Formats: sequence, structure tokens, C-alpha cells
Amino acid sequence: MDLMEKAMSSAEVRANLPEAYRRLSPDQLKQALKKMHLIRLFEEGAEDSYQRGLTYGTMHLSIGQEASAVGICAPLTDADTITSTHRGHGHCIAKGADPKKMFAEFFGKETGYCRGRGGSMHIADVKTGNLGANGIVGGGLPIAVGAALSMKLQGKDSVSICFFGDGANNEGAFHEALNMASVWKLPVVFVCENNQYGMSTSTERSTAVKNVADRAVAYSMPGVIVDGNDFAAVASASMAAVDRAKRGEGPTLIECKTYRTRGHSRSDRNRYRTKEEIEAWVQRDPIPRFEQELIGLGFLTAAEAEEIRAAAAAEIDEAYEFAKASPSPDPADVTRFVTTV
Amino acid sequence: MDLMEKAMSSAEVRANLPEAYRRLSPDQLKQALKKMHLIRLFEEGAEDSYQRGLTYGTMHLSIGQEASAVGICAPLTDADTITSTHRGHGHCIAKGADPKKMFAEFFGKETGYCRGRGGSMHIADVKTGNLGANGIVGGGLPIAVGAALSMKLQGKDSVSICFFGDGANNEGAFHEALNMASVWKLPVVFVCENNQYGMSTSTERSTAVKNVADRAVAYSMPGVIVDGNDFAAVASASMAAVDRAKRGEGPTLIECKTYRTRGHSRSDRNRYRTKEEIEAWVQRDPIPRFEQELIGLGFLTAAEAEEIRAAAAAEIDEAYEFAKASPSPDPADVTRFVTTV
Amino acid sequence: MDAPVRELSFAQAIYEALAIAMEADPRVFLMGEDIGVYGGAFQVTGDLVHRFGAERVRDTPISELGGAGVAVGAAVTGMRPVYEFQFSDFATLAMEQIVNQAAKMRYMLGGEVSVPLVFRMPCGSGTGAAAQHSQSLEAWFAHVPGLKVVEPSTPHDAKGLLLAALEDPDPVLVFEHKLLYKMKGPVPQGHYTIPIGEAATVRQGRHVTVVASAIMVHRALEAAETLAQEGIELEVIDLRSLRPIDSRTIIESVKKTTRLMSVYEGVKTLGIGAEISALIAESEAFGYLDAPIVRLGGAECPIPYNPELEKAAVPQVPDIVEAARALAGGRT
Amino acid sequence: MDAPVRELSFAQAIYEALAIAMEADPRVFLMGEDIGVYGGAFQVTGDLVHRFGAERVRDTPISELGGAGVAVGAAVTGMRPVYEFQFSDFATLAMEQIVNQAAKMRYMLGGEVSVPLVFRMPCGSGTGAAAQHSQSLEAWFAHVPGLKVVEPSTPHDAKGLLLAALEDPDPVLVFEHKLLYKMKGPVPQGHYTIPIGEAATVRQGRHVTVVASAIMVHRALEAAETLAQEGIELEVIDLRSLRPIDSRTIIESVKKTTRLMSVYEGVKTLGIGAEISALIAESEAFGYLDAPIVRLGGAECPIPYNPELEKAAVPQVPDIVEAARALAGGRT
Ligand SMILES: Cc1ncc(C[n+]2csc(CCOP(=O)(O)OP(=O)(O)O)c2C)c(N)n1
Ligand SMILES: Cc1ncc(C[n+]2csc(CCOP(=O)(O)OP(=O)(O)O)c2C)c(N)n1
Ligand SMILES: [Mg+2]
Ligand SMILES: [Mg+2]
Repeated sequence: MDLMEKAMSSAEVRANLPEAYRRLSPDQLKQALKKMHLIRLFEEGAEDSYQRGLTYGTMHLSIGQEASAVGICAPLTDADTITSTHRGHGHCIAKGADPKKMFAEFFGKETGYCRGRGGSMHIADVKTGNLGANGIVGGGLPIAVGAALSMKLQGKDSVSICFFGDGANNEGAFHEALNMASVWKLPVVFVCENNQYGMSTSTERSTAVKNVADRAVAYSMPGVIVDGNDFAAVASASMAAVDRAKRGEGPTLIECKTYRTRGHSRSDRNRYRTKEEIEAWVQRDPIPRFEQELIGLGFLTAAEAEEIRAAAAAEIDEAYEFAKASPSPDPADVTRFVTTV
Repeated sequence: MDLMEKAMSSAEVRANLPEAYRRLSPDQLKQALKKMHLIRLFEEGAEDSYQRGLTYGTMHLSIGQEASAVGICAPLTDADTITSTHRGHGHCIAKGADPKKMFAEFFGKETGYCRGRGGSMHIADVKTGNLGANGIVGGGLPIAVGAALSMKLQGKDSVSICFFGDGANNEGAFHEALNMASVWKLPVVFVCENNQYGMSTSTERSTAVKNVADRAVAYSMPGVIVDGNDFAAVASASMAAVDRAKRGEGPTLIECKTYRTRGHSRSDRNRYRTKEEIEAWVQRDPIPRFEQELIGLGFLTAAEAEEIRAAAAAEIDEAYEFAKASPSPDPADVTRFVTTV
Repeated sequence: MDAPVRELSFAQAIYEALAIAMEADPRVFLMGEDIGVYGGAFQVTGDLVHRFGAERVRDTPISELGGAGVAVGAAVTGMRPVYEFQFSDFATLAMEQIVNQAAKMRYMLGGEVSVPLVFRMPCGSGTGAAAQHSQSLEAWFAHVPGLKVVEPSTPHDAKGLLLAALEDPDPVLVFEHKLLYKMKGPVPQGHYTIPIGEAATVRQGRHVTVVASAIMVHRALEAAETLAQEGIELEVIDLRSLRPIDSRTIIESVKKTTRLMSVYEGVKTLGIGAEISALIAESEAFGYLDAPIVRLGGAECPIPYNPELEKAAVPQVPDIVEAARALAGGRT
Repeated sequence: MDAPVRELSFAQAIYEALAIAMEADPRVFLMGEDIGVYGGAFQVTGDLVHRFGAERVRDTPISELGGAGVAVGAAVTGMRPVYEFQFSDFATLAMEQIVNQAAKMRYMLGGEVSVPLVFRMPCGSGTGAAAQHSQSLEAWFAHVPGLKVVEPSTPHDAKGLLLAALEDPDPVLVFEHKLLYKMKGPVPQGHYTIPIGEAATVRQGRHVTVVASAIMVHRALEAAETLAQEGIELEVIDLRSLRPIDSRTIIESVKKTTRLMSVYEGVKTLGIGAEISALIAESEAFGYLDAPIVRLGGAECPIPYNPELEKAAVPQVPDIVEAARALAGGRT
């Protein structure tokens, strides 16, 4: 095959690739892969720190869901906002947060994103447009609509992204938020990370439709289902929805089908699902899958992949050490930051 | 046309009639007509009493919506329950309430359904299965689901009917209630009386779908649209939904398209709609329409129609006088009935 | 304040505050049910939709939880929303967003955001609207750190407190007693504010300190007139802010009068008067007290429909006269 | 009570009460998020789903407003539902149904119905769950006529109060402090109840009356031990019921000790201690008081995540010791 042929066929391949591969530069794709590693390693570190008694309270790990967080955030800038959930570490890193300040927050330190007041369930990074994790299931839904209304009223060319879980889709807040967003044609993208369970309750036992996206018709908006473990599929769906929002055509509901391979939280005994089910999903791990795909498509060499992983690991180690060495807040300051004045 | 022919053609006509006309006896149809008159006259009396200073507070008239209330309740017995709305006089009479005790409640008298504590917005008649009007838009939705769950747990062969308005369909309670009812396949019928406005806000400006019934798919239940000013159409839809519920197949969402020809409440200046629109709907008054249809189908003579109307008027007059003459509660009893023990 | 003063109704005073803020600050916008062409359930927003357009005077679907949450989202992203609850009773649907999100967001985020929004809360009984449209739930919100709560009693204060709320960086709830909407009073033209957290002594007196807010201020003043004829001088304090409470003004008054009584419409148990009693009982004023601290609060029942019952459920002028007279205990 | 007494945890005591009621009364059934196979977020319902089936131990979707409303509808039509809020913080989503419907329905209907339901409300801080999972909002509910509110401090009382709630014809909220779930204590076998509305004097003392509930009872008792060594004798009253409050027991105690202090985890302002202060300050016990009434309540902030801050936000044993010592004022 001569050079001419090679160029042609690769152009052909490209043309058939998901939009994300056509719109993101190789560098951006590598960054995305790195973020997925950072999320995974951050959460493994979080688990580990818990075992070592460095932190207490609860935590919700998104291990297995990294492609959804990073894919959705791929087309965003700091001017775009996200609202996140109790399972928010991934969204936070995907949106551009610094693992140092995340670990510090996780450890309740003064150097953390919330100065140790918020913890895992409230990490936010306002500068990168992350309005925060949320301890209330569905709590972020109307807030995201408010951010979108704000953008519209201010004439900004930005979008508001709202992450929520399958369990949250049965909250009244979901209904009210999607209805208002549609009636007002606001630039918001609703992203349901359907990991099949709300705590122990399967969508089948909690939700009267098969797919959460099936509910989009009730709000006259597109409902899109994607493989949430496939970075390119997620990123492409996000691009389409963000474009639509920016064109002023209103909201989209994206459902990412995925799975959390860890328990709901620390206290979960996994009584509601089988080992086989978990194992089957571990096999569909989005990170090696994305890595292999990038190598296969020639965006990445195996050596580069190894470098990216190592860089992520180093960053997480450093973040962990930074957080450990950071000072705690002064208990005398307990009533600081309640009000502004 | 000889007798033979006449019988045949009338059998044919019958076979093509809406189910309600085939299932309800002439007597039941006359009762239904009378109830529609009672509702209309009750509410005209209520308006009048307000002008005469016999009552205060607010009131919400359902004038123009009588076919929906009476049609839905046509297949029900006292063992079936309803939850109603702020616009509940019609449902109350349709379910079998005594206008005497209704007027007494309306006037705040000790002889009223709620001993004068509730007023227009809280009239209930537990004996006939009416769990009450509700001052909170959407407040009755989950309560109706609870009644249906109760029936199921008790192994009763009854249904729970839930009236609500188009405005209520944007409350979170709507979403949560319909979802639970469907997941648990409960014997409940959701009846949206779509009178086109929630106070001043048209469904177009408040609701992201064209028809409220379009939302039924989000709960995997049938969504049925009927002409809410057509008694037989409403009653037939109710029969089908009640049958389905009793067969254990779960809930139905019925949308009755109708109109309130009076303002939302006393303070309404009708700034949000035109005189022409109101006038057009006054022309579609469900009461003469039903009366004419009954006469046309031979269920009723013109003379009988007049008798029914007169009987209803006499009953309302008597109720009004009863209420006027009834005693008020003793203010010393203000904290009675707060708790049972 | 040298601006011309006119007589305006309480509702007009609120309208004026909203209009001034919207003129001055493009970030201010209004949301709520039927606040547009309908003009608001109590005709407070009136023609604002015609002056500022439907984008800034935004009719919402009947979705109180969502509406409150939209306000939170808009507030943390550069706007200054005002959300009108049609009746404050319906805030029961939005407690999640008000209390878990709006009130706590700044704290949970370690001070990285402010949440500048206003919730307008028509409250109180007296209109025959019964149990679900007549509540006085101020005490709930005054219990929540991160919120500020004001409750004006006059058109003058309604405008000044609302303008203060509209400029405050934190979430402020403005309780508006429905029976006051039509009450008239002098209101200066133009911009002025009443500081959040400052009570006003609206009548000086020697014998009994009466602490009240909203409609109860007027009833207390009427009672004071009556008792003055008997030589009993009430000192009436209008709280104006329920969170933070101006304890200093109450303490100083009690040191002078040695007798304290609170009058409030909310249910007596754990209503705002509980806090008044408690903060004086723990303060330096305790030693000055010559008599038990009296609370005249709402009856322990929902608000009934029948007008006589309804009156019996909340303090009326004769109740205040009687309680204050008993408290004064013959001292004149 | 002659039934055999075992050591059970607070969670096991609740479990036992539920099981006894479900055995005895087919109308009793449970609803809530993850109360079935998961056994409840705090493992309180445990294996009840296996004993009574998924119809009577019903996992709900994550729909707190709807869930509470379903309970109301079931209660007025012949059942006795128990709805578990996974955390009482989430009741903010259901205030409409709890307060406008459950609490008022009997009154609004002129006594024609009763609403026999139980809401289980895991509450309190100390688990590192931060601002939206650690609140103590009891005072809100204690402000609402039509509701009953209990808050046990021991496994024994948890079982007895819950059984009383399960047999009560009215809506009862049972606040369960999360830090107590694993605490063990003696619990009689079989059926017994603790009357709603009765406090318990859990330690006799001469110098200061300390009123507390839930976890604060234990902290107060610990403080009492410490102070006893200094000759200061605290009388500790466990409120057990927050609505209705047993004012008689507190009044009698204060008449004896002449000094009063309340200790509570909810935010100080308008927390339950405000009511304690207010009702003593207005009572016949007022004249017996030798010192201001002290409130030791939660700090005026949301509950922070960091464990040291979290401790600083609610009264701890040393705080009680210090405040009680100061209040005793050298009297021994
Ligand atoms: C309003 C509310 N209800 C219940 C909870 C307790 N809770 C926390 S996460 C969770 C499950 C949420 O499921 P889903 O939305 O699918 O998100 P996932 O945990 O699967 O990511 C529950 C019930 C909560 N935090 N907030
Ligand atoms: C939760 C709640 N929000 C707002 C209101 C005020 N309100 C009473 S009726 C009404 C309109 C209801 O519209 P719809 O459901 O269509 O019923 P309709 O009045 O048309 O019969 C509104 C906004 C209320 N009572 N309850
Ligand atoms: Mg999930
Ligand atoms: Mg309507």
C-alpha cells in the first residue's frame, strides 16, 4: 500500500469514526485518557486512605464510570458549568479540578476546595465551572436549570451540564427541572448516569420506564442513549447536545448506561446484585477500552499510554502527600463562611 | 317504519353508542344529569352567597367542567375513593355528597362536612369515599396512590381516583405519584382536568408537552384524551380505566379537555384570556349538551328534563337555607380535632 | 432621607422596591407563579411585566421546588433572582432547596460562593383561606443558619427591608403578612434601605416591653393606646428582622421596663416568641425581670376556616390588652 | 414489666418494635428507600423483608414527597404505614405532605379522619456526613400542631416509644440519633410502651436542672458524673417527647434546683431549648429561678465535614461541664 492509498484509507476510517475522534485533537484525547486515570487513581487512593484512617465519613466511588464523566466534559470550557452528585469525584476531575485540593478536601483540610467544610459530598471548583457535588439526590437538577437561565439572561454563549443518577430520575426535582428547561428552551444538558441501581434498588424496581431517556418525550426534548463506558460515544453525544443548546434549541437528555463496580458507599454489602454481574462489568472497564481504542486508531502508542498512566500516578501521589501534610481548619472558625456579611 | 324496523335500528344505534350509554341504566343517566345540575346550581349559589356577604375567603368554581366530574365518578361506588382539588365542589357532588352539608361547610357552620373548620378548599365526605379537596396543587396525587396501595394491601376490589389540574402536572408530586403507581401496578386512575390554564398560565407556557396525557408514556401507562365536556366520552374512559385497575393491570392517565368559564378565583381579572375564548366555551356547555343528547337518544323526554332541573333547584334551595340557619362553631373549641388523643 | 414622601400601600411599597432594584441592577429578575400578566396573586408585581418584559418578570410553572432551585442556580452564577412563593405555605415544597442548598452552599463550599437571592413569602391568617393558605412559618427559617429573615410591618419598612434584601449577598426571606398588603403609610420616594438585623422601638413606654412583628405590631400599638388610658405604658418593639434578631434593643428595653411579653401569630410552641423569651432569660436582662415572661402566640391548631374560629386562633387586640394588663400587675 | 430483659442495640430495639407491631397488626407496613434487601441505610430494618415479604417491607423509589404522601393516603384508608426517611434531612422534600396534609387533615376535616402513621427520622451529626446529612430539625416539627414528636435516648425507650407511636392514632415522628444506633442497653422482651408526652428524670440532683434528649442525655449524664466529684449535683431530665412537651416534670425540677439549662444538638436559635427556656420563664417556676436560664445548643452554622469542626458545632461533654459549673455558681 503506497502512501497515497494509506492516506485515503485513513481519511475514510476517520470519516466513519464517532464525532469525538474527528473533533478532538490527539492531544485532547490524551488529556481525556489521563483524566480517566486520575479519577480512577484518586478514588483508589481515597479508598486506601479510608483504610488507613486518614479520613472518615462516607464516600461514593465512581470506579467504572470514568468514561461518562470525562466524555461529557470533553467539549466544555471553564465558562460552562456542571452540577454534580454525591458520586462526584469523576465529574470534578473531568471538569478540570486539581487533585491536590480534592484530596485536601477529602481529608478535611484547610487547603481543600471547601476549606475542609464540605468533604467528599460537597467538593466544588467554581473557577472551572463546577458548582459542586451534592448530598441530596436530585438536588443539582433545578440548580443546573438556574445556571442555564442565568447564562441566557446574561447573553452568554455557555451551557450548563447537569449530572444525576438513575435513582434521581424518580425525584420530583427531575420532573420540575426538565419541564422548566424545555419550556424556556434553556442551554442545559441533562446527563443521567444510569449505573442500574439507586443504592440497592434496580431501575426495574424503581422506574416505570425501561430507559430513563424514554422520559425525554414527556418534556419534548431529545432523549439519547449511549454506552456510558465508551468514551467516544459519550463525548460525541455531549458534543451534539452542547451544540444544540448553544444554537438555542434547548435541552437534551443523555442517558449513559454504565455501572459502578464498587458498592454504593462504604456500608454496602452488595446483597442486591451478584458477583457475576459485577465481574461482567469489570470486564467492560472503560479505561483499558479507551486506551486500546486510541492505540488501535493510531492516536497513541503503547509507550505513550504507559507514560500517561505514570504521569497520572505521580500526580495523584503528590496530591495525596500534599493533602496529608496540609493543616486542619481551626475549630474556633466553625461559624466562619455561614453568611457573606 | 314498522315496530320491527324501529327496534332494530335503535339496537344498531345503541351498539354504536359510547360504552357509558350501554352500561348505565336510564335511571343512572338521569341521576348523572341531575348531579350536573346540582353542581352548577351549587356553585351559582356559592357565588351568590358571596355577593350577599354570607361567606368570605376564596372559592374556585368549576362551572363548565361538570361533565368531567360526573362522568369520571359514574362507575364508582362508595368503596372507591377520590382525592380532589381546590376546585372540588363538582367532584364532591359527583361522588355523592349532600349539598346541605356542603353549603354548611361553605358558610363555616358546625353542621358542615368539616364542622366549619375546612371551608370550600377542604370539603371532604369520607363516607362516600371522598378523601377531600386540597389547598395544595398536586397535594392529592400521592395521597391517592396511598389509598390505592391501601386497597391492594387489604385485598379490596376498589379503585382510587385522583383528580388534578393541568397546572398540577408540573409539580414534582405528579411525577413521583405516577411513577410509584405504575411500578407497583396500583388500582388508581389519574384524571387531569385540563381547563387550559393554571390560574393565568396557559399549558403552552407551563408544560413542555402538548397534551398532559402525552406524559403517560414516561410512566408506561395508557394516556387517554377525552372531550371533557362530553359526559359519555368521559364516563366511558373512566369505565375502561376502572376496569383495567380492577383487573390488576395498573393505573391510567385520563386527560379531560375542558374549560372553566368563571375566573380562577374571586380575584381573577381574566387578563390572560379573551372574552371570545370564554364565550366560545360557554357555547360548549356540557349540561345542555348532555341533556339534548339524552333526549335525542330517547333516554329522556323534555318534560322529564325540566323535572330533573326543578328537583335539583329545590334541593339546592333547601340546602342553602339549611346552611344559613345552621349554628356556627363555638370559638372556645378552636383547638378541638387537632389530634385524636 | 429628604426624598418626597407619599402615602403608598404595603403592596405598592414592595412593587416600588422591586422596580427600583430592577432599574438599577440588570442582575435582578423576578420569578414566580402568575407574577406576569396576572400581576401576582396579591397584585404586588402588578404591571412590572410590561415595564421589564417577560424574561425578567418570569411566570413559572407550578413547581415550587424547581423554582426555588432555579433561583439558587441563577444566584450562584451572577444573577440576583427574586422568587415569589404565591403563599408561604407552598415553601413547604421547597424546603430542600431553601435549607439544604441556598442556606448552606456558601458554608459547604468554604466561602467560595455567595447566594444572593430573595424569597418573597406572603404569610398569615385573616383572609378565610384556611389551614393550608394561612400559616406563619417564619420560625422555621429563623432556625436556619445561612438564611436571613425579615418581616416588615409598614409600607415604609417593606420597601426599605426589601431593598436591603435585594442588595444583600446572602439569601433573604421576606415575610409579607397578607392583611398588610392594602395598609397605607408614608413611603419616601427613591432608594433607601433598612438594615437587616435592626429592630425599631415604635412606641416608648415604662411598664411592659412588647415585642412583635408584622400585623402584631399594629395590634400591639392599638393595645398600647387602650392601656395608656389606664396609665399603663407599653414599650412596643417591632422586630423587623427575625434572623438575625436584634437582641440588644430588647435587652435594653427590658432593663428599663422589667417586664416582657411577645406577641406573634405563629404557633406559640417554638414560634418566634420562644426565642425572645429564651434570649432574654439567658441575658443580662434576666436579673431585671420583675415577672414571668409572657408569650402570646398562635393557638396550638391549624388555622380554621370559620371567621370566628380564625380570629380565636391568633392574638387579637383584646387578648394583648388583657395579657399586658395582667403582666403590668397593677403598676402604673 | 416482668418480661426477660436482654442487652440490645438501639437499632435492634427499633427492629424489635417494628417486628412486634407487624406480627400483631396486619395494618402495619413499612416503606422507605433500601429498607428491604439492603436492610436500611443504618441496618435497622435488617431482615424484616424476609420475615414479612416485600409487600409489607416496601422499597420505594427515591421520592420522599411521594413516599410521605403515599403514607398519608394509606393511613386515612385503614392502614398504619411507617415511612423511613433515610436521613431526616431528606424530610425537607416532604414538608408539604407532613405539615400541610398529615398534620392538618384531621383538623381540616373536622375530626372525621385520623392519620395513624409513623415517620422514622435518623438525625444528628457525628458521622462525618457534613451539612446535608447531619441536621437536627426536630424543632420544626415540634412547632406543628397535629404532629407528635418523640426522640428516644436509649434502646429501652426507642422500643417503647416506637411501639407507642405505632399504636397512636395520629402522625408521630420518631427522631433516631445516628450515633445511638450501635449503643447497647437493657430491653425487655415482648410488648411495652412508653407514653408519648412523658419525660423521665434520669438522674436526681439538687443544684441544676439539665434538660436534654437523645445523645445529649448521655453527654449530660457524663457531665453530671464529673461535676458530682466537685459536689455539684445535676438533675438530668430526658425529654423523650418534644411534642407534646412534659412541662410539668421540668417545672417541678426547677422549683427544686432553681437553675435550668438545656442541652441540644439543633441550632441554638429556635432549637428545642428555646421552648424549654420560654415555658419555664412563663411558668410558676419563674419565681424560683436563681439565675438566668442557660441554653447550650448547636452552633449557628451548618454541620461541617472536618471532624474537629464537627465536634465544635455541637455541645460536647466538656462544654456541658463548664456551662453547668458556671450556672451552679459555686453553690455546692
Ligand atoms: C433526597 C435524597 N434521598 C436519598 C438519599 C440517600 N441516597 C444517597 S445516594 C442514593 C442512591 C442514588 O442513586 P442514583 O441517583 O442512581 O445515583 P448512584 O448512587 O447510583 O450514583 C440514595 C438513596 C439522598 N442522599 N438524598
Ligand atoms: C403548591 C401550590 N402552588 C400554588 C398554589 C396556588 N394555586 C392555587 S390553584 C392554582 C392553579 C392550579 O391550576 P390547575 O392545576 O390547572 O387547576 P385549575 O385551577 O385550573 O382547576 C394555583 C397556582 C397552590 N394552591 N398550591
Ligand atoms: Mg444509580
Ligand atoms: Mg387548570
